[in-house]
Amino acid sequence: MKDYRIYFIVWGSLLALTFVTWRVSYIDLGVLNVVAAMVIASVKASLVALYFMHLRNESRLVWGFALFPLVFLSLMIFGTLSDVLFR
Amino acid sequence: MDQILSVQGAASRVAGEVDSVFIYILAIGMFFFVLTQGALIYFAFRYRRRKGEKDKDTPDIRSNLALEALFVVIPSVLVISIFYYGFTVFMQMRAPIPGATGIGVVAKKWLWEFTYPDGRKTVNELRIPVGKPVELNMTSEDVIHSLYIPDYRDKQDILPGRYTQMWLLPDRTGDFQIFCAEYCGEGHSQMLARLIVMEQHEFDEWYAGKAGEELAAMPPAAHGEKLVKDSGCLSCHSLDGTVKVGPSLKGLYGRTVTLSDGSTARADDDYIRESIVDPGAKVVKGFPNVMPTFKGSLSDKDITDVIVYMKTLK
Amino acid sequence: MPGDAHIQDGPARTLGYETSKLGIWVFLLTEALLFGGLFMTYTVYRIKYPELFYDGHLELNRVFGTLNTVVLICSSLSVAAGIAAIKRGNVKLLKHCLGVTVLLGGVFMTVKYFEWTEDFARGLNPGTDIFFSLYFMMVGVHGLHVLAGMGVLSAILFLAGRGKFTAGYYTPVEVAGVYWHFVDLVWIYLYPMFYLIG
Amino acid sequence: MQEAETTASPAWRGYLEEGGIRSWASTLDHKRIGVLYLFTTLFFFLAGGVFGLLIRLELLTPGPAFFSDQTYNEFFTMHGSMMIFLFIIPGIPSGLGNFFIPLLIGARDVAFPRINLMSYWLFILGIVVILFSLAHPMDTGWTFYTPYSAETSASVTMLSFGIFLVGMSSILTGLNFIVTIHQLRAPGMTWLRMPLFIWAMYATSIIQVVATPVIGMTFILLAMERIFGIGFFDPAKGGDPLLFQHFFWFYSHPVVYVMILPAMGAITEIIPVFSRKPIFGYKAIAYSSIAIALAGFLVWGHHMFVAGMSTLASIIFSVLTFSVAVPTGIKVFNWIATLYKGQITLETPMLYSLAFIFLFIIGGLTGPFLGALATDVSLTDTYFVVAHFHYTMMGGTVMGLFAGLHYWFPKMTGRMLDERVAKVAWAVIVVSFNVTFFTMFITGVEGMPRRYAEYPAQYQTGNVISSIGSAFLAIGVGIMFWNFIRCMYKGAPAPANPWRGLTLEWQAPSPPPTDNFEEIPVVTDWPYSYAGKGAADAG
Repeated sequence: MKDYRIYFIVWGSLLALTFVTWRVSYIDLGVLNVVAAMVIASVKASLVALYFMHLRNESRLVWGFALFPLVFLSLMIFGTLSDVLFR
Repeated sequence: MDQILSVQGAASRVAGEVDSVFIYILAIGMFFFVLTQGALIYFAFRYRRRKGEKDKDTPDIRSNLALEALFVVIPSVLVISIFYYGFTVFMQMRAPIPGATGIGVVAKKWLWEFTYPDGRKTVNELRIPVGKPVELNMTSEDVIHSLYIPDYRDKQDILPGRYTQMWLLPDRTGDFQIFCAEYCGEGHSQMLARLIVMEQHEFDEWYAGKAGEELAAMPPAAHGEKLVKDSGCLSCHSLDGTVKVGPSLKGLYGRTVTLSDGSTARADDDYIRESIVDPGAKVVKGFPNVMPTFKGSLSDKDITDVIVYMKTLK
Repeated sequence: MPGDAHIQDGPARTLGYETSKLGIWVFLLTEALLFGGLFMTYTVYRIKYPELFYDGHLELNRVFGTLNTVVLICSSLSVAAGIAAIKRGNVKLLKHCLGVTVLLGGVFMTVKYFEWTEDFARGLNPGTDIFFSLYFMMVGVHGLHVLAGMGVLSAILFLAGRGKFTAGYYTPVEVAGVYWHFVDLVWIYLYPMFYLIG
Repeated sequence: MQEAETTASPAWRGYLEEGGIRSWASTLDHKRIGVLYLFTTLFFFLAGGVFGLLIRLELLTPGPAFFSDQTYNEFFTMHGSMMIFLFIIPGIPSGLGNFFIPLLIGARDVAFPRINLMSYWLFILGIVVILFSLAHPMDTGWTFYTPYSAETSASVTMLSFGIFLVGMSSILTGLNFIVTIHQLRAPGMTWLRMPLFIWAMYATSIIQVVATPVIGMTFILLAMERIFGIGFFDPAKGGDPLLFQHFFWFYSHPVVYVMILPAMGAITEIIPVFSRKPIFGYKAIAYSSIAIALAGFLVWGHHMFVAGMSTLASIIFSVLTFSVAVPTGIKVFNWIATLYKGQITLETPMLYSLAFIFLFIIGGLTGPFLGALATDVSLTDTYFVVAHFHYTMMGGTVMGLFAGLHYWFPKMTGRMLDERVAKVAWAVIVVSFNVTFFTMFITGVEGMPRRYAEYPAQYQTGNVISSIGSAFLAIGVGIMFWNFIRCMYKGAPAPANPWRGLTLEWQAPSPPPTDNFEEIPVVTDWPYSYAGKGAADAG
């Protein structure tokens, strides 16, 4: 029953975090709004990946393929920003 | 050396520098070309299996750390030097020249329009004085174009909705080719212009408008002909009846044409004037609505002269 | 790297569990980059036009967005529970869980339908401005993935009904589940990007 | 041939034996799928080649000669798009890769045979959609730069969907190969015992799965711009046309390594076999494949130095561009070092491999001109670029493909090629290739821009020479294909291992049976032990 319990805890945390991010968006924090929203989203995404998608128990190879796109995504974004922001 | 690299040779200050970078890379390239191709051909010949030769015990060479390190280090050093050289010259090319005269460039399908500080416009012809820096401030009315002057070794894309710049410092007089180097559709290869670099006094004379007065004194039909040739009309409209992007001008005047909405119109003075000022108003059936307006670049008198000229194209 | 050399055993056509898992993760890599292009566009234009994004996000209906977030999170839970069930051989629970997930996917799409209807009625469409272009593109592409996920899970549900899965063999369930969670994961980012911070 | 064994069991019959369209269309056999890909892509090589010839025909004269400017623009667009999307990208990876990856790693098939078949049919579906788009032929060039592509009357939307489908097929193939290489290697085949073709294909597949989705999204956005008027690339709506170029080159630069890496892999297999000597610098070649694949993602901006990109970005991308030069150089040096003190026989596969190295060196050495900022500004969008990429793509990739086709023809068909005819074709192709494309370096340096239907008369000499060369090139390719077709039916029966190679595919009969190997081979060594005793064993 351990895995069911973990899933429910993760589910509860996800709902709680959704509530938090929703409330925070009504408070004007300037740039911090964006940071807060993206940090909370990343925590939620990590929970989904680690527990629901079982990344926690996967081999290093699968970890590699799971993190690989992030490298390329940041490459793509920073490469393009090096143009767009400095024209 | 100039003759090897270009038809006319470098004609602006930085162009010579670009050629030096070219020669530097060429020299490194030639060295490796001779080295690698020489080794390739020599080995293939020297170590070939001769007729009737038995299987040999070839040496079991799997790697050689020193040699492989050399393969990494030498090219790395050389490419870094190439980058650095190319980078320094590029910074010179892209550095604004203080005190440069600003000339506006509008690129559109498929002609170039140059606007001088006093507001005068030329089409497909850019006249500048020798030895004086010029800043081209360029934008496009439709798609991406690119202003390319082979003899200046310089090129810059021209985008809609944005200005890009190019700095020219001509070091000798002459008549140079300007190409559009970014594919822009049907008339791409006819989107040409001339860069005419003149002595300062000649330029001053031209700029003071004496040349313009001479033109005004020309007979209307001759003036009209010159306008048609200089304004880029011929990229799309032929004079001999061949259909290009737009209808041929031959025999157009006075004819009745079918428009894209099915109605007809007689190509009289008013029609032609409207087609020059507001080309999209009445488009002849079967042709794309791509002609740019010449409002502002051709005066009323200019248009009248063009019409006079068109009457002669029977 | 040499440590991961799995040695094949018997004919290659029997799909191993590990092989399929690796396959779906490589597939998710490409999915991530498919969305990645849109995320890049979002970043570029958000930096370029902050006001446009601020004004735009006020036009969107936060209630629908939040509701859909909750719906997807619940659907993820039910898939995860379904996989836990089939690991124990409980096919019945698996079928219930999958049924709930597909249903929640349907709820998500229905909410989306009402939301878009409302948007269109108010004259907001993909051509309105860059913000709405991005909104409709990203949410639309995500929606297509939800539909695809519903299709896959329905197929799994059908196969489960025919008794294809046991405690010893549930590879397709696991793979489909990972895919569904990914769809959820993308929405977790889209929700604040459009509804909250704009 | 292995007549006695073919009757033993269905799985042990030659893979070509079962006939009928249906058995081919629904086949899960990686070899058959590979053959289907080869036929399809080679067809588009010939079709794209015809458009290339039409381009050269028109360029015989400075003015309009045979076709209108618009027709010319459609021709070069068809030439580029067909060659790139339908021939050169899927050619070696999906064709030779499908056939030989499982054979070279000692597997019975790829990891997901059904997905493999599906990706072939997606490819065909994509082609059908693309062919429908010919109703309004494309005139955008293969680069589809906005805003031109967003407003032209050609059926860009339809074509976008076609290319999206072809891209999906490419992704699924790459995915299949990655998993296959990870999971299905024969016992004992560690990473450092893998043939270098496999290393190259692994690097290729990584690029395919990472880069292709980006171009898929790019084309979707382009289509949406045309359908719904979304404004990401439209300056009138606040969009940025350069963003399209970033998108496009984020895919299209790495993808040139999808084209060249498998060709490099193929000749890396061939050179040691015909030199009877171990490959020099195995690890360096293996790791440089991976390095090229990864570095290939860092350099896309070098296509945009004059596009209006920021100076900072230009500098970053220029310096990163040179990071690709080093691993590429390593490979060339190692191939040449492999020849040293070998016992070289010049059969056709080896001749094409040597031609590959020769032409690729020229293509490679002209790269720095375009990577260095100052010279790129001058040379980009001229015929210099056209010459450069034809030297790498045709001189490189296509020569590598030809080398691979000649090398593996006996394995694929069970028949030997006519060596004499093949050598004649080789000589004609190599000479006429240089006549055609080397001239373009000179016209390019003289300043002739690309994609010009009409050009100033001063460039005519160069263009006429190129056109004449292209005619002979066509003749050479024609002879080669004629040789392929004739020998497919009439060639001498091939032994299992005609070239005395040590990689695993030569342990299977020619042509291989459906399940490839009677027993999965156990690998105890790397496949390049050609020195000394190893050479005798291979006989």
